[in-house]
Amino acid sequence: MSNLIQVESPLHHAQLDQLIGQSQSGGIIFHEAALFGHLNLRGNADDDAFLTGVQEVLDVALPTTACSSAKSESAQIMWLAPDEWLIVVASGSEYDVEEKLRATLKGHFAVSDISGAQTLIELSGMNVIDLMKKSTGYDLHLDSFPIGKVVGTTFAKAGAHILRLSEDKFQLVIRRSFSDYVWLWIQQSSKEYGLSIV
Amino acid sequence: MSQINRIAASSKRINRTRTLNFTFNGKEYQGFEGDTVASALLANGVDVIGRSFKYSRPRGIITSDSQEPNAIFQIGSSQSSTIPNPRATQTDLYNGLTASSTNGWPNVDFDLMSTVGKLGGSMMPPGFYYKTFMFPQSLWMSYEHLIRKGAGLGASPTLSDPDSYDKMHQHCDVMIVGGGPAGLAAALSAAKTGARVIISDEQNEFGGSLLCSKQEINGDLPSLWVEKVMTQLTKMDNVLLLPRSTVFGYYDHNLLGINERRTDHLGENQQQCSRQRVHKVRAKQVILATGAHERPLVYGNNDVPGCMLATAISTYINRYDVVPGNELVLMTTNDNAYKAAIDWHQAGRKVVTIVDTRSASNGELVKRAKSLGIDIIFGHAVIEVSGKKRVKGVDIAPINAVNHSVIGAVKHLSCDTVASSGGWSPVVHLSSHTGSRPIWKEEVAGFVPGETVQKQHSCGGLEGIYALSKVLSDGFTTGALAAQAAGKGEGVFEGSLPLTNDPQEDESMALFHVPHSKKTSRAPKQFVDYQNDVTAAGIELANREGFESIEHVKRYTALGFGTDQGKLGNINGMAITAKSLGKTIAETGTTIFRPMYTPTTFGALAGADVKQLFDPARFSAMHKWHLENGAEFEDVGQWKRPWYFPRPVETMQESLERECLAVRNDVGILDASTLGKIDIQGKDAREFLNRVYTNPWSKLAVGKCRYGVMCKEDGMVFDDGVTACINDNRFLMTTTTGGAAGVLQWLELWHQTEWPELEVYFSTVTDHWSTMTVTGPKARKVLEKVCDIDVSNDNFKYMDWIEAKVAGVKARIFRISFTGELSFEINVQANYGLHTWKAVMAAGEEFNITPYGTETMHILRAEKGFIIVGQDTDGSVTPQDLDMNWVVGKNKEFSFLGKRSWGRDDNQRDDRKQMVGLKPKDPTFVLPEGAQIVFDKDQPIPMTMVGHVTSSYYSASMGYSFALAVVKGGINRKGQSVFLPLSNGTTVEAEICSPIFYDPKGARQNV
Amino acid sequence: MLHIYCPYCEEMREEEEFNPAGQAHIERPLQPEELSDEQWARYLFFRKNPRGLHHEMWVHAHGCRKYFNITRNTVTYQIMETYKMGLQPNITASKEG
Amino acid sequence: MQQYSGFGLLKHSLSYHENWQRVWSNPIPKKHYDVVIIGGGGHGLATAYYLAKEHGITNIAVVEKGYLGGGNTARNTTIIRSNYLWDEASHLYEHSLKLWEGLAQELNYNLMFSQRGVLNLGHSLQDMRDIERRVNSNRLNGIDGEVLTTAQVQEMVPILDCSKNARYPVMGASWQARAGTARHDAVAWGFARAAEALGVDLLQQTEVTGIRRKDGAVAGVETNRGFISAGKVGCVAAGNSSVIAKMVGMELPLESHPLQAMVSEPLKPILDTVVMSNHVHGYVSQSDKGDLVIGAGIDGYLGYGQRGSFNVVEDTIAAIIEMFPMFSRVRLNRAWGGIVDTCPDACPIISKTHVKGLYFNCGWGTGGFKATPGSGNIFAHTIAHDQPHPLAKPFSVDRFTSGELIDEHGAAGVAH
Ligand SMILES: Cc1cc2nc3c(=O)[nH]c(=O)nc-3n(C[C@H](O)[C@H](O)[C@H](O)COP(=O)(O)OP(=O)(O)OC[C@H]3O[C@@H](n4cnc5c(N)ncnc54)[C@H](O)[C@@H]3O)c2cc1C
Ligand SMILES: NC(=O)c1ccc[n+]([C@@H]2O[C@H](COP(=O)([O-])OP(=O)(O)OC[C@H]3O[C@@H](n4cnc5c(N)ncnc54)[C@H](O)[C@@H]3O)[C@@H](O)[C@H]2O)c1
Ligand SMILES: Cc1cc2nc3c(=O)[nH]c(=O)nc-3n(C[C@H](O)[C@H](O)[C@H](O)COP(=O)(O)O)c2cc1C
Ligand SMILES: [Zn+2]
Repeated sequence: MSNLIQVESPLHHAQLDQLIGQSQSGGIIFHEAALFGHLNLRGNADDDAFLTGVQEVLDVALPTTACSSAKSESAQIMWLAPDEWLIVVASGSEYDVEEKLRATLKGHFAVSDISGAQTLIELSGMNVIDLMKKSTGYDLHLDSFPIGKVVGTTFAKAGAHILRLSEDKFQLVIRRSFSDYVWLWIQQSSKEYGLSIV
Repeated sequence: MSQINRIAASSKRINRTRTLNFTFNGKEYQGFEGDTVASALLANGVDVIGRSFKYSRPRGIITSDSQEPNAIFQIGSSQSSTIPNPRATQTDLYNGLTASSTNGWPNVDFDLMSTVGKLGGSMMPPGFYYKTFMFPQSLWMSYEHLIRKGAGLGASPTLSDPDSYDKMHQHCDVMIVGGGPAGLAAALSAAKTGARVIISDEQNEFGGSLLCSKQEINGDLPSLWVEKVMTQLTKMDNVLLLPRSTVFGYYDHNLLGINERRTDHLGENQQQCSRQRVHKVRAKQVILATGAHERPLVYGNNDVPGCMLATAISTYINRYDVVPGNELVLMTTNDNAYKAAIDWHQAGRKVVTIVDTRSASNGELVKRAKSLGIDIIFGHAVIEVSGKKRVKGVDIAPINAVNHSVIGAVKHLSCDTVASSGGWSPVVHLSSHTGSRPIWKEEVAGFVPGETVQKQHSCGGLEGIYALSKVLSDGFTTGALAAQAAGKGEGVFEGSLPLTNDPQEDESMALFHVPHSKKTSRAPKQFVDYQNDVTAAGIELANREGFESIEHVKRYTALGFGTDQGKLGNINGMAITAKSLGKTIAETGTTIFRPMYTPTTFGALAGADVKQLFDPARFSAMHKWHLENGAEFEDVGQWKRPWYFPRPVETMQESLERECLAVRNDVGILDASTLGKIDIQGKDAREFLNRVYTNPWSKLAVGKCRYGVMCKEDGMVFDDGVTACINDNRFLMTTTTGGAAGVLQWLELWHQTEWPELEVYFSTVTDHWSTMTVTGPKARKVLEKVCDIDVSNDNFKYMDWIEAKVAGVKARIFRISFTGELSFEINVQANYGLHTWKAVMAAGEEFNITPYGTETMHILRAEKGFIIVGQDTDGSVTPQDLDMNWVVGKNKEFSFLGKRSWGRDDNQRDDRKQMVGLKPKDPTFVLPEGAQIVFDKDQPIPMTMVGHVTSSYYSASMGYSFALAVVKGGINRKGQSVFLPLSNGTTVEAEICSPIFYDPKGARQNV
Repeated sequence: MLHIYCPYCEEMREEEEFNPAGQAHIERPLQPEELSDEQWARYLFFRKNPRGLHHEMWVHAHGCRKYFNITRNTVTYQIMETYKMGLQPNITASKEG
Repeated sequence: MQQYSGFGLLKHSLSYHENWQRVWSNPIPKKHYDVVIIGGGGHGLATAYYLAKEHGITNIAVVEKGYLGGGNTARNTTIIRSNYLWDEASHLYEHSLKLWEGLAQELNYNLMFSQRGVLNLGHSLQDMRDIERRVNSNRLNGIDGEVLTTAQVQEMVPILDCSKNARYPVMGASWQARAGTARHDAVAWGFARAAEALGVDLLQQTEVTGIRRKDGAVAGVETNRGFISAGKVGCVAAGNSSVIAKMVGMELPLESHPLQAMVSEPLKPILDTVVMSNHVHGYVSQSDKGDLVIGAGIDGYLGYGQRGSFNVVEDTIAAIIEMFPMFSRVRLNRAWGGIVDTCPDACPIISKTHVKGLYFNCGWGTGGFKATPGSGNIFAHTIAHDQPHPLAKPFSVDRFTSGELIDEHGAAGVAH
């Protein structure tokens, strides 16, 4: 038995690595930010101890405003619900972070490692708004969807959390079992613009 | 020149440098870029374009827009690209277009059915079908078969659509429907506030009625003003312009559905992008600027080709440089329609006369017509047209509209074209879609939008405002107000209004039905709704028979049922009804306008959600392996699960037997990743489980697993699964594959709404874990090879779970068994799922490890009497019915979900259907699943059924067939015989037995 | 298609993100065993089902997964208010008229 | 009643159709009726007809707030079948189907009852088990039915996509040959005409606004045209049943939801049977006029607006294309909605109430058109005898208390 441990992201089967760079001119630029550590955190946002505890571990205040996000050197945090957050950390560090959170937090809270459950997709490019308009009913205008905002909504027929990274760059959190569907959808919807994989 | 009706170039919309060839009914014609199919046919002097549905009368083009009832074609060159029923007036011409009529056999000029129509016509009043073909009932199917032969307009494609479709979600402050003067003014004024504006128009370019008008704006042709506005709007990046885009539906909370036709005008096979796109617009404010439709007049033989709407005449002349005839008679109730005669005259063709139904008018247009030397006869009407395939002449007569009579001598005039105008009907369709009823406005003699709860405005023709200067100022004002309501601007339009002189117009006459010297019932047919051959006489007959509600009239006569949805005829029909019942039009009211405004392509409505994207297909991390290893798949919910793994030349049964035996004798492996998994954390997790499961959880120790059953409050089983105690505050619940989302929402429901005081959180971890079941007597041997800890029975007992490394990967292993064999359920983080699976496969090779699918899993569990919720249960089964009293907590403090319902009378019956096993008398015979069970095989039909087979298989390991079933009172009937009358007429016997067939003591899983 | 304000996400979202969850303010009896079968049936199955104002639950299934209440007119489909679980409506049929 | 026939048509054509009799009149409400039926839909009109015909009660008014047959009767996809899962339901619907088979002659009105057969497709192994179970049960109940393989389905409906690469391939179907469709309006009109001929007053534009009681028994109905006294009152108001129930302080186990249907533009004949699929959720038949008549699923929220959400239309059309890819270029002409009164067990309520002389017939939800004659027939019996008709017994509202539900959700999913 080989000792090499094969780790495979949800989109592994799409063989994205072989597609990288094949098309340069696409109006849609697609990137799978594969294999990050994902933690689901539940807790009471009115509990100061909880907030400071999380800040201590993650080095950044927990975003408590609806649909907001925060970022530190080591973690990206997305508001999912008044008592629920997604924490994305470097691959492998999720165990540490989970342990630290458990050690630091008191009272009623929950942490679940969901690193295998989902993947991050980054969509950008000249036509990214067109693609997004095809895929989600959420209003993408900067007034309604400013940079840094994260919304839990639908992406085609899948659920997704969408974070705006810049004016023309979005990050999608997609469930593993839906990732093939989302990939098919993106390929189909980008046909008229061209799709570049990076 | 073949385009005999094309006049000298004046419209900028027709590009004479691009001649387009097309065929209609097999004959070749030419038109120009900018033509519609209708304008090109008229340019070529084609009169008969189809036959009417019921009477098969020759029909010609009547309108130039969405109201067209006759020119409904079959367009497209192949069995896959053909389009049934597009309207020629709304179809842009492209090179190579092929069109044909949808009715008319053997061809439209000579139509056999017309003979039938003529003979049968008088026998086919409304309600005809209801009154005949009743005897005998058995023959109706034959009659129907014949009737259906004549049904339908166009034909469906018979091959799959080569095109694709898509959708876009749009959001805006102000959505404007209609790009006529009102809409354009509103758009400009709203956009200037910085509001996000979308404006759409169904036509291929913006301008609406201005495209066929010559009334000057700022001293120039109106089209120049349109161009200037368009230039401004195009430059603004807060404006989205959607030409060729029909708003087909106005839905609640200001959602509009728009169908943009992206390639239809370019020709077939334009596959570089979607053919059509549906925009779903959520607008803060909506402005409807949909204008008004001209109403035709209803007179004898008004369907003979050459009878047209007055505006259609102006449109064909001014927009397409086509004069659709030589000698025109115009019948009008108003000044505005005089424009058609003036346009005709100025195009150099003869206006025979204008027949004005009013006693007099001194409006400016009337004066202008006079000054051009056009003959005008007041107080008269065209009461009847002569001609069959083209108008040959008209009978005109003086009329009294009030008492609906002809009051003088009838005079015959020769002509080949009759234009008519009975006034205008505001296009209230969209405003009605959300449930608002239009209201009759006497001063405009039309219905206008009524009260609504939507954030909606209307302006221009839709409000019955027709004078251009007023239309424009209304548009500008409404645009500013709507923007303000959306939070943009001050609500006033700042710019200067364009200058335009409205010709002074005298009052119109409200006339909906032209009298004839004969009674309506005996007069020549006066068509109201052309597409369904609805006549004034038919409507009056319906009224006489008691169909008085306008909705009854519609349903009895088919008024408004056609593909134009009564745009052309509805108001006339309603007015005729009102008159015949002695009511006002306001009292009679309208029928309900509903989506679609104009017909909308199925493909566009489905968008990209077709074929493999119809519904998401969900896959586990090991899917690729399954594919490579030849799995057949089963759909379970949205998941694709391996069903079985056939080897070359194996039948399915052979595969199943091989897989089963491998598990019973050696070791098998199943991908169980699709099971729902919920991470439950918090100090009250245990209590929560006590409340939602039927069995108790208070004593489940850390490191242990337990099977649980969930019931709805009605006491019926709805999910089951194993839950493991991770620590005192943490449990991992598993659910059925199909039930995963539902169970999570169920838990949240109870927590959020009833028991928020319980400290517990739920998170789905279904996708996080890849789960593989390694099962069979050699399972431990396999696991030992890849696992870093001692998995002996001493160290790792049945119903325990442990953390360990498998193939170098952190794993949770559960010693639970759904097969009855020694089993290990290995869970690893899904990114390592495939790796681990492969490692286990490699380790198991020497032990004949065999991948198996859901079908084998079903057989193995059934041998053990384990149920599958949804297969062995159906929403009417309690745990007691399943003989699973052991899973019901007797001493739980909290009255857990479902418990109370078991106390009801029906649950106390001892003849409830209960889960049992069945052994067929013939041990090789597999009972069909779904077979019904009776106690007495000799009873007559209807039989008393006492249960049915829920699961049934041949067991390779036991060597006989067996089944699970529910049987009335079955638990106490073990050993008795039951009978199963099968669909092939035979009846088989089986014996009721325990549902646990294999290893009843459970020894094998415990080793 | 409704446009619904989620009081937790604090903004309007499309109906497709939500699931309707029936009549609001139905409390589970504390002692089910003490209820008669009639009373239990009433809790289980019998509903107001009004033509007009209705207080109903929805869940933001594709958003924050939270249940909340809305007051909606079942004829015009107008939503008059949205309020969090545990709160009482401001607009009721009696107050409206 | 004027007799209708082909010969009559010929005769009337000679007098330019000027002498056809009215099919119903517009009577002034009488002060008192023996029975008042609330709701002039198919079920209400059938109830009145059978009361008059079979029970000799002719002093009856049908009170309809709008126009006759304008509720769900005007809005349904007209599918008629009797292959229900549970005995109680299948006996009820089969009773109805048998009545359909002779109804045109009985009413002297061609209802265009077309026994073109109904296919219920299965797309999963569980679908096929459920189909097998239902068809077996039907056969033993004396109801025709067959389970078809994919190949047989393909042969019967060549245009159906039966390929394996469909997202949800067709695995087979149930087939009921005697099932089919009928012309919905004609059903209401036929019953109305026949009822009026037996002396029933049809009061249109008459809305019941209250129910008056005396000593715990019903005394009559308040309407927008005044009080009408009545010995017995039968409520057959479909989607509005809860509104009527509230008038006597009663709640019912009902929810009223929007259910939509839609039609394409008319097409040349292309589909000869009714095809239904619960799994992909769409069903379709082609009317005698040529339009594809398509049914959707209900909206999950309550709705009395007779319209539903657009996304349901989108999903339904996508499902139709999934089954019939060739319809992609066909165009949708009109979509509308009805208000369906759904019961927790997807079965109707035919019941006496705690108010003496007040009866309810409701909860037919998405599937009551097929039951029109049967429902009227047994409800008439129930009213006339103040005792449930044997077929109506299991459908009493008491079943929600006893727990004796007839859960048609199980195998039928939606019961169109
Ligand atoms: C879109 C759709 C598709 C359907 N498809 C099918 C199908 O394919 N097959 C099938 O079998 N069934 C189908 N159904 C169900 C079927 O239409 C109904 O179950 C059936 O028509 C009910 O008939 P009814 O006479 O009880 O109700 P309705 O026809 O609705 O009649 C009830 C009447 O009561 C009147 N009323 C209500 N309140 C009052 C009051 N206060 N005073 C006076 N009158 C009142 C209403 O105006 C209405 O006319 C469908 C329903 C819909 C909406
Ligand atoms: N004097 C009269 O009697 C009289 C009568 C009627 C109209 N008019 C003229 O009509 C004009 C009224 O202007 P207006 O702007 O109100 O109407 P308009 O008819 O000029 O424009 C309406 C536009 O709306 C579009 N439209 C309608 N329904 C649509 C839908 N569902 N989706 C997309 N587009 C749709 C039409 O294609 C059309 O272009 C004036 O210019 C007036 O002179 C005069
Ligand atoms: C079986 C059936 C077929 C129908 N066919 C058509 C049709 O061909 N054209 C049409 O406009 N409407 C058709 N309708 C719909 C009616 O126009 C109408 O929308 C429906 O009866 C609901 O009434 P409402 O829209 O007035 O509320 C049909 C309705 C039914 C039930
Ligand atoms: Zn939310």
